[in-house]
This record gives sequence, C-alpha cells and structure tokens, in this order.
Amino acid sequence: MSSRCRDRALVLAVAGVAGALTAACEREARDFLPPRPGAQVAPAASAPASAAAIALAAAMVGRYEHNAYAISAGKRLFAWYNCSGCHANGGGGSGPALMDDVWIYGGDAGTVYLTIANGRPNGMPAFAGRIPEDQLWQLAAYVRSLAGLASADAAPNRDDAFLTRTPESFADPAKPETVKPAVATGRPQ
Amino acid sequence: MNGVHDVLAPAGPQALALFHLWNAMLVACVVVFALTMAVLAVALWRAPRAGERTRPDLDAHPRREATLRRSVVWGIAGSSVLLVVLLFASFFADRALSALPLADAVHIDLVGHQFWWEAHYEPNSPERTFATANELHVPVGRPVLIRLRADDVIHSLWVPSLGGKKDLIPGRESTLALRADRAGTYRGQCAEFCGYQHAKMALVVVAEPPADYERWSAAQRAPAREPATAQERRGLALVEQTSCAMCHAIHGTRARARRAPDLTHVASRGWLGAGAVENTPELRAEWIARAQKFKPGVNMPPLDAAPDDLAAMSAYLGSLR
Amino acid sequence: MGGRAVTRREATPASIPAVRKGDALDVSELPSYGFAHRSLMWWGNAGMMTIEGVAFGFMVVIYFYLRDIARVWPDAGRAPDLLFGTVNLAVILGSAWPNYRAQKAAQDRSLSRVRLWLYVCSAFGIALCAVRWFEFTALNVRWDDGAYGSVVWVLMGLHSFNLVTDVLDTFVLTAVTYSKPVEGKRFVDIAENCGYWYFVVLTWLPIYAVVYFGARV
Amino acid sequence: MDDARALPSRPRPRRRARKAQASDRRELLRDGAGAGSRAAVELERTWQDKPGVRGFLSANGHKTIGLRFVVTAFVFAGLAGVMGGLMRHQLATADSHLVGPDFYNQLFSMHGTTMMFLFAVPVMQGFALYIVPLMIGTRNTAFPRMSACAYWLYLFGGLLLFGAFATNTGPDAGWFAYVPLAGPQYGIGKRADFWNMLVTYSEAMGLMVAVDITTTILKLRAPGMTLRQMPLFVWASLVTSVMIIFAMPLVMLGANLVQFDRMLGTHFFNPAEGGDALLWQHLFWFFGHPEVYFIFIPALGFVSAIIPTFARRPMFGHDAIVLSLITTGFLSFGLWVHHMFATNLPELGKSFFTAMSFMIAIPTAMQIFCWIATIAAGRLVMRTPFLFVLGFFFILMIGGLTGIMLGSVPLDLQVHDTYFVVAHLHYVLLGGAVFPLFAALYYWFPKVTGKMLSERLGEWHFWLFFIGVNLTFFPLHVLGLEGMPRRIYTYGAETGWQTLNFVSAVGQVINDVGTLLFAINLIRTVFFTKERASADPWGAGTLEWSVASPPPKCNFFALPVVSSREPLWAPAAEVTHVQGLSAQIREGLTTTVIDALPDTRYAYPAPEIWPFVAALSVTVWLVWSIWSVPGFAWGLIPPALAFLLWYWPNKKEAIEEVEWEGEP
Repeated sequence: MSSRCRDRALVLAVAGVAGALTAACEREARDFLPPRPGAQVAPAASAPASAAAIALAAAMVGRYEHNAYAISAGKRLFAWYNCSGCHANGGGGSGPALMDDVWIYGGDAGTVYLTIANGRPNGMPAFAGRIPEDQLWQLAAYVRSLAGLASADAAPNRDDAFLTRTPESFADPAKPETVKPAVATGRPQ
Repeated sequence: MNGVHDVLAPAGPQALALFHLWNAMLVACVVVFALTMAVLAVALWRAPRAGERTRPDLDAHPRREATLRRSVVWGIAGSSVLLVVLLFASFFADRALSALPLADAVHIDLVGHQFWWEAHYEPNSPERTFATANELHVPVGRPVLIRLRADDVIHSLWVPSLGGKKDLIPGRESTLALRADRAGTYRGQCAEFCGYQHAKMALVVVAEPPADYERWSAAQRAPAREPATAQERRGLALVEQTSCAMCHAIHGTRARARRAPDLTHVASRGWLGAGAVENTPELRAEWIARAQKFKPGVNMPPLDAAPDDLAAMSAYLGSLR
Repeated sequence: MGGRAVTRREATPASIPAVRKGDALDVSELPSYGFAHRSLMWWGNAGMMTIEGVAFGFMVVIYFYLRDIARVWPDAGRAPDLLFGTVNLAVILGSAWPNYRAQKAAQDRSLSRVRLWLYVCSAFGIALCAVRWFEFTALNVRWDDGAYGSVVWVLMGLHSFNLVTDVLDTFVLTAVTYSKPVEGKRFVDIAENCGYWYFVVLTWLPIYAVVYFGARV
Repeated sequence: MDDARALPSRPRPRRRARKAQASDRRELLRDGAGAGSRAAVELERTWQDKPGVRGFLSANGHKTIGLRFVVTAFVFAGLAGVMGGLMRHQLATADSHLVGPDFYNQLFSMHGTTMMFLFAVPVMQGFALYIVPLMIGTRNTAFPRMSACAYWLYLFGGLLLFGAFATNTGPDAGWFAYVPLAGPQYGIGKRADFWNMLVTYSEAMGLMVAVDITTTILKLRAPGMTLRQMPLFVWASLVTSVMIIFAMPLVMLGANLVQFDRMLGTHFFNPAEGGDALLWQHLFWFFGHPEVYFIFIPALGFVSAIIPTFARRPMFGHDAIVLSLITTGFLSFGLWVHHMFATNLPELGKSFFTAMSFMIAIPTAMQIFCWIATIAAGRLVMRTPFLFVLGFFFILMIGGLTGIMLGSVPLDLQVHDTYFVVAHLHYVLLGGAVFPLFAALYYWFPKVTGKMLSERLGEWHFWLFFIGVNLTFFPLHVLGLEGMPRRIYTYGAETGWQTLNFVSAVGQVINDVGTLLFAINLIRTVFFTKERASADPWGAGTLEWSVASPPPKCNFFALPVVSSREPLWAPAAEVTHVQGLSAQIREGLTTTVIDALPDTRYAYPAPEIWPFVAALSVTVWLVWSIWSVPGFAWGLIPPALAFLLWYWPNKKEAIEEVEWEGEP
C-alpha cells in the first residue's frame, strides 16, 4: 500500500471513529438536567409560547430526536399524560393520526412543539403551563419518532405490553406533507 | 429515611427465626473454618522444610498413607454430617417462616415503580381502602400480608428487621407475610437493581400500637384538608394548574392522576422521594423545583417557578397532615 | 504400561503397529489418518453436535415452559399446516440414503463414487431448502404474534440455519473433490460431514413433533 | 467398530515406491534425535511462525495463542480493576458525588461483565492452551486454527465492549442483565445490545477453545499416559471444557433471544404477550452457575499441580481428587435456582436446590482435605507459588462457608442481593481463582519466559494482596447484614454504612499497591533481568518441565513416552521417546482415548491468515446486526465466504500431504 493511500485510509478511519464517537455519545447521553435557568413555566396563566421559545424548542427537539433517553421519556409521557386517549398509540382516534405523512399544521420540530404548547382548534388542549418545557421537547421528539422522522437508532423498541403497533424503530421515515388547515377541518377528526 | 435496618436486630417472628438460623450457621462455619485452619497450621508447622533439589519421595509408606486416608475420610464424614444438620436447620427455619398465623391480617397491595412504592391498604373493602406511598404504618402484633406486583422492572421488598425479601416481578404476583412484635421504625430498601435511582428507593415500616394505627388509617382515609391561609389557597391553585396535577392525586381537589405518589397526606410522611430528601418546608420547596438535584434520574420533572410560588406550594403541601 | 514392546493390541486400531527400536518407539510406519473416532475431525464434529444439541434441547424446553404458563396455546395464530412439514420430514429422511452411500464411498476412498453421491446429496439439499421456504410461509403465525409465534419461528430458524449451513457445506465438498490431488484426509472430511448430516436429520424429528403437534395436542 | 480392516489391504510396495520417488527430490528428515541434531534444527524451522504482520496474524502455535489469551485477559482485568477501585472510592463516603448514577451503573456492569466474560474464563483457557499440550507431551492442540480464530473473536469482542463503554454505550443492567431492565422498553439505546453481542462473542470463543482442549486431551496424549496417569491439571481442564460445551450454548441462545425481543419484537420475556420475565433468569443462571465453576475448577487444577512440587511428594488421593472434580462438574448444573430464592417459585423446589447447594460443598471439601494431607506428609519448599496456595486455602474456606450460608433458602431471603453476596462472590472468585492464578503465574513464569520472578517482591505482593483482599471484602459481610443492598451508587449518611465502607476503600488501596508491586516485578523480570532459569527450576515432576525454558517452538524434539504420573520423578523406563515423525511438516501423534496407544500420525494445520479473516467477518456480521435488522441476515454472507475460503485446500500443502500419507 503506498504511503499516500495509507494516510488517506488512516484519515478515513479516524474520521469514521470520531463520527461514531459523537453519534454514540449523542444517542446515549442521559442528561438528568436541573431546569435551564429562565425556562419559562408561567404558573399563573398558560401564556402562549413566544417566538424565542419556539426557536429554542426547534433546536432542542432537533437534539432530543437523536437521544434515546429523551425519546423513551417522551413515549412514557405520551402514555402518562393520556395523549393516547385521543391519538391512540399514534394511529389516531378522536385526534388525528400521528404515524402517517399527513400533518395538519406541519411536522417540523418547532411546529410540533407549538401545537403541544399552545394547542390547536378542534380539541387539542394547550399544555404550556401544565407540562414543563423539558418534557414538551421530549414529547415533540417522540411524536416525530412516531412518524419515523427521529433517528431510527434512538427510536424505542417494542413495549413490555400488548403489541399495539410495530415499534417506532421499525417505522420507515415518512415524507411529511402539510395539509392546509381549511381542508383539514372538513376531515372527520 | 432513618430506621432500624439490621438483620441482627430482629423485631418480628420472621426476622427472629432467621436470626437464630444465622447464629447456628455462623457458629458451625466458624468451627469448621477454625478446625481446618488449625489442621493446616499444624501440618505446616510440623512438616520438615526442603529445597527444590530435594529428591521427591515416591515410595508411599503404607502406615502413613493409612493414617492420612483415615483422617481424610473422617473429615469428609464430619463435614457431611454437619451439612445434613445445617440442611435440617434450614428446612425448619423455612417452615417457621411459612407458619406465621395470618388470622386478622392487615392486607396491603404494594406496587413497585421506578424508584417509589405505591401502597393500597385494605384493597378488598372499598369503603376502608386508601392509597399511600413509601411509608407503611402497621399495628404491632397483627400480621401484615403484602401482595406484591411490579409495574415496570423487577424490584424487591426487603425490611431486614422484620423478615426476608421477596421480588416484585412484572407479570407475576407474590405475597410476603410480616409481623412487627415491637413498636418502632424499620427501614427497608429495594434489593433488586432497578435503574438509575435503585439506591434511593427506600421505604419505612412504622410499627405502632393498634390504637395509633387506627387513628393513622382513619386520618389517611379522610380527603385533603381545606387550605386555611391565603398562601395555602394560592399553593392549592398552583398545584392544580401546573404540572403537579398531571401526575399526582390529592383527594378533594382537581388533582387526580395516579402516575406518581398520592399527596393527600404527604405531610404525614417524614421523607420525600422514597428516602431522597427530608420533608421540611425549605427542602420540600427545593424538591419541587429541582428534584433531579437530590435524585438524578427520577421521573419527577423540574419546575422553574418563582420562589414565592414555590413557598406557597410547599406551605399548602405542608398542611396536608 | 511398562516398557515392553507396544504390540498391536485390540485397542490399537492402527493396521500398522508402532515398532519398538531400542529405547524409542518408531511411528514412521503408522497411517497418517483414520476414519470415525480415530480422526480428530470426528471429535470436533462431536463437540459441534453437542453444542447444537444443547441449543436445540433448551429451545424445546423453552417451548414447553412458555406453553405451560400460557392460559391458551397457541395464544395467537393457528397451528402450522401439516403438508409442507410432513413433506420435509419425508425428504429429509430420504436424504439419509445418499448420505450413507456418500459416507461409504468416502471410506472406500473412491473419488468417482463420492462425487456421484455428493451430487445426489446436494440435490436433496436444494429440495429441502425449497420445502423449508414453503414451510415458513405455512406457519400461520408471525414471529411477533405472542410467545407462541416467537418460539415457533426461532425453533424453525435454528434448524433452518443448521440445514442451510450443512447443505452449503455439501456443495463446497462436492466442488473440493475437483481440486487435485485429493489427499486421504479429505475423504475423512467428507465422511464426517455425512455424519453431521445425520445429526441434521435426527434433530428435525423432535422439532417437527414440537412445532407441528405442540399446538395441536 | 472400525471398518478400516474390512478393506482389501493395499499392496504395501506401492507406498514405499512413492516414498522412494519423493526422497530423491528432498532428503526426508525424521525427528527422534537429540536437541542439537540436524533434524532438531529442521524441526525448529518448520514450527517457526512466519515473519511480519501476516505471520503475526496467522500464527497458530498453542504457546503463542495461549500467551495472547493470558496477556489480553490481564489487560482487561487491569481495566476492570480500575473500575472496581472507582466504585469503592465512590462508596467510601455517604452521598458522594464522585460518580453519577448512570456512569456508576455502567461501571459495575462493565466491572462484572469484563471480569467474568473477558478475564476469568479466557485466562483459564489461555493457561490450559499453553500448559496442557506441554503436560501431555504433544506439539500443538488438535485444532490450532480454531483457537487462533477464538482469540481474534475474543479480542474483537473485548475491544467492541470497551469501545462502547468509551462512547457512553457501556451495558448498564449488571453482568447478568435481568430482562425487564435490559429488555426492549427499559433497556434504552444500544447498551443492552452491546452486552448481548459480547456474550455471543465470549461464549463462541469459550466453546471453540473448549472443543479444542477436549479433543487435544482425549486424542493427543503421549503414548503410555492412560487416563489414570493424566496429571490433575489436565483432568481439571478436561472437566472444565466438557462443562463449557454443555453450559455456554444456553446463554448464547438466551442472549440472542433477548436480542430478538429487542430488535425483532418477539415476546419471549414480555409477560403481557405470553412471555415471562423469570424465563431469562432460568436461562442465564442454568449457565451462570457452571460459569463460576469454569473459573473455579481450573484453579483447583492449578493448586493440584503446584502442591506436589512444593511438598516434594506425589499428590495424596489422586483418584479421589479426579472423582471430586468430575462430581463438582456434574453437580454444578443442578444449583442454578439458588440465585432465584427471592422470586415466587414454589418453596419445595427451592429447598431441593438448598440440598444440592450443600451437597456440592463435599467434593470441594474432599479436595481440600487431600491437599492438606499431602502438605502434612510432605517436605515443604516455602516459595511464592506455595504462599499463594496457602492464601487460597484461607480465603476460599471463608468464601465456601458463606456460600453454604447463602445456599439455605430462608437465610438467603435476608442476604440475597446485598453486600453479603458481594463479599461472598469476591472471596470465592479472588480466593478460589485469582490466588491460584497468581500461584500458577509465579510457578510457570520461568517456563514461559525463561526467567524467574523475584521471590522478595513476590512475598510482598502476596502479603499486601492477602491483607488487601481481607480488609476490602470482609467488612462487606457486615454491611450486607446491616441492610446495604447491592449495586447502589450512594447511600444517605443516616444509614450508618459509612465507616465500614471507608475501611473497605482503604483495603482497596492496599490491593492496588500489591498489584502495582506485581506489575513492577513482572516488568523488572521480563525486561531487565538477564540470568536464565533452568528447564526445571522447581524440581517438578510433570512433562512440561522436561523441555527447555522457554520451550522450543516444537515443544519436544522427540515426543516422550510416559509410564507414571510424575514422569520426571519416576525411574527411567525402557521406552523413553517416540521417533519417526517428520521434521519437514508439522506432525504429531494421535493416541487412543483410554490407554493412549499410538494410533495415527497427525499433520497439524500450517499457520494461515484465514482464522483472523473469519473472526473479522463475524465482527462485521454482529456489529451490522445491531444497527439494522436486515443486517442480521445479509451479514451472514461475509462469514460464509471467509469460512469457505478458509476450508478451500491449497495445492502446495495438498501435494506435501500426499507425499507423507500413510493409508489407515
């Protein structure tokens, strides 16, 4: 092997290992963080999420989507906070389905956070004051993993419960397509 | 969470039977150990020394081999007899454990969660049942039959001064019978590794005279007291509107979720977070705001509220005797 | 054993004895390979069969463990159709015949007969893999359809892995008979591979019974 | 029984003709002459490893592979030891923040997994690979390429596990990974996958080496070494290998079932869909208890090899010890439920396992009494190996007796999963395996490297290690009785466990100093001492001391013929060695199983690169299967190709083989 091609192989190897290192650290980090100073939970009234909060959420949800602990916490909260009451296990019931490509208000991280925090017409309650911000990000990350938009390595496997759906890690990434709200309201919720 | 938690300080018939068995085993083993080490020491002391070049003696003197064989045979016979004796001691102790009379036993349903204990007293009589967490009160002298179920991973209920441990396995149901013969506070801890905070999943069994127990259980059955001061009223409003109500339940208020410990009488408990932090007003406020600081990995989220809001919530919760 | 000459005792299967020369034992005349338990390959094969036998045995134990704790068995799906399983049973028992002839040919060290019977064994192997493919389609249960589906799929998967590896092994051995010169040890390899095929046939019997009748009985 | 004789006997001259025709091309050298002869020099060249990296990767001499196993195992043990130290210092004080809960969980899981799967079993198998062929008088193990492949699998498995640990993906559910916590829902991320994969690696390695050692012991013994004249260490290796063959497939199957549950969504351990969480405990502990005996029985073999040398007499009760080893091997399969006494299994069943747990103490007691009898009737040479054996007696007795306490169902309900168990397992593993291991290291070090370890440093190492182990682990018995559960990363000051934990941390420091002294002794001896050790520095009796230290590449210039249990001590027999094996190809002699009568000449496989390539391809498959489900299927192609190319005969070797062939 000529030295030049050996150097290139070495560089590739180092880059590969470095890539694996950061990806693994990202996926496996368990940050039981005390709250970020200034995270705004306005106990008095459920003030609508500000633009700054949405931008921050987009960044945090983007990070949580690659973190296995955050997505599995999101899944636990999805059951604890009775989201499954309306959305079932992602297939939809009285609330819209979350596993398919159709997003009434948009499937990107910031919008999903906004939907959960401020609620939507036709029955989606606002949870801004009730659920701490950190958990809102985890829920948003989990909702996106339902549609396969989170990283498959970090998505959770099956539950130790009745098999209601194929595990999130099996979901093949959907191509989100936003349906205009006017049309959406006509559809049976 | 402080309380007696020592296998060698039994406070009930179960732990007493195990204490006697422990003493018997200890004596037998120490005797065997001392004897063997003594024989080895004598052998070492009396055997002549030699160098690597010393010729190995291959001709086995019949007389010496015979004495060695006899001593080895006696050694094996002796240890076998001792093992059989210990075997019977173990069987009898096991029978004593299962012979605990369960006449008018207090029935408790205990469900293990990741990192706290959910207890339901008298589950089979609807009008007398109530829910509590992490701290069990039991009447002295009356047996307690605990039905164990796990909600997530395997846990293990172990109160050393009252008796042996029993695993809580998801999908399976097991029971543990205990009885406290002396009043006192007996501490226990989850004994099967169950995740990040396995270390802080303690529980306390407070054995008290039957009269105190009746007074305690009657108080536990009552719904939460109405808030008296303005600060407590503000505390209740905050508890109902922020994330507390999403997981906790307080009878008599709009908080009715069952995912976390029941707070109806949280002030009657000495510790918060299954032994994570003491139940004092300042620590309670700190626990509400930053539970992760005391118990990293617990499922309780941080709540970033203003200090006076936290004080109001802590005051309200402190009033729930 | 003392120092007297090592004469050929019934215990020494070697046709040519080790001859004592002064204080040494001359072994230059001894054969350089032997069949059955005289060859180390046989012992390696025995180890492999024990390992896989333990794995199959415990998989069957797990089947009955799960069946015992289940309220209703099969808890999801239906018992597999009998057709393909029985066809597979027939074909696999049939495959023992060319396997036996191949082993005998290997022990006689006649290259042409070995190659012929290895071709027949390979044909049986391909037929068995095809039947096994249809068996999987007729299992009537998915692997994630409850404990029953899981244990049936893993039992069938273990035996299929075993079957496919040994069929590939037979293909390789057939191809290897063409690379000259064929030393004696290779006949031993062929004979031992046939021995291993008996193991594949025999382990199918309990698995067939468990998979096809465990849910019916 | 054997159908070779049924053949028409081949005309003899044809073979001699071919041999004559071969000899004019090259003069056939045969072994059997002394060390200096031309045949010996040729033999050394034949058994030499090929030079360069390719030679290093394709070496398959049993001494090379055995040494690699031992050295790699001690490196892993060092790393796991540091983790153990870190945990001790985290627990030294109440509510300490040295280490967080998540990292602590990875620490104790990695400490346990590395010590059990990557240190204890491989180091014992490495010693067996090195010593057994020398002790039974043969030139290499039966399947050297398989053991070479096993070593590479072991190395890649270990590197992957520590790579995972370095990227915060180390297993965090303990060394036996109980299922709901290591299962699909609560085993978050890829951590449990790496544990399952490591178990697959280390069990594959263990099984391959076990089959290799079993076949070597049964078929390649020196002529005359009947089963009754086999040394005790060889018996211990045989019993361990047979136990491994029956126990390791189960945990390999079990770990893969958990992996199916995690990756494919099967329901073996999902109570809601018909599975059972206890099924994993049954599967693991049926293997788990024999696992700890794979570590314990080779150590008994070490002690049985060392005591006769330092008591200057044959072992008293040789047959009794052989029967005890076999009995321990069998009984160890019947005890596994004593790890599950706290579950809700039926009481009568548990009591059966109490009886079995007590019964297995008797064969070990038999061996201890026979050793003491040998010491009593011998003339003692007080050297470091013998010191470590005496330390072994003291610490193993305490471990064994606390084991009997743990075997009783009611008492186990009090002490199960507490620090009493941590103390018991460390006393049995340190006393029962690491002390004999150090004794064996000091004993066979001159044979392996040709230089003696220093006695003075050895004694310092012994006393520091002895005091350190007792000071570290004895207080844990008391802590267990005071209610301290296992695997907690911290405890409140109100629990009162601080003083004893602090004493234990001090003991840990003494342990570290002792191990440091051992490392200094090792480095000083290997790199800086010049004087060479003689072939038999301890005056021992078994065959490995009949060859030079370090042994020549081909072990024996002439394979020995054995007529007693201690060939070097016995009077010279009439027939002393074998001659007539080729010096130009790697050849050995297979003998019959019971009476070790010469049977056939056996050509050992020459070194080749394929074992390394095969292990690499299996790594590709296993790593690919973690990240993608189809990878589990398509990943089988690289190993299939690698093993096919490994088996494909190469022309040159085939011609040489045919030349040396003898019809059966």
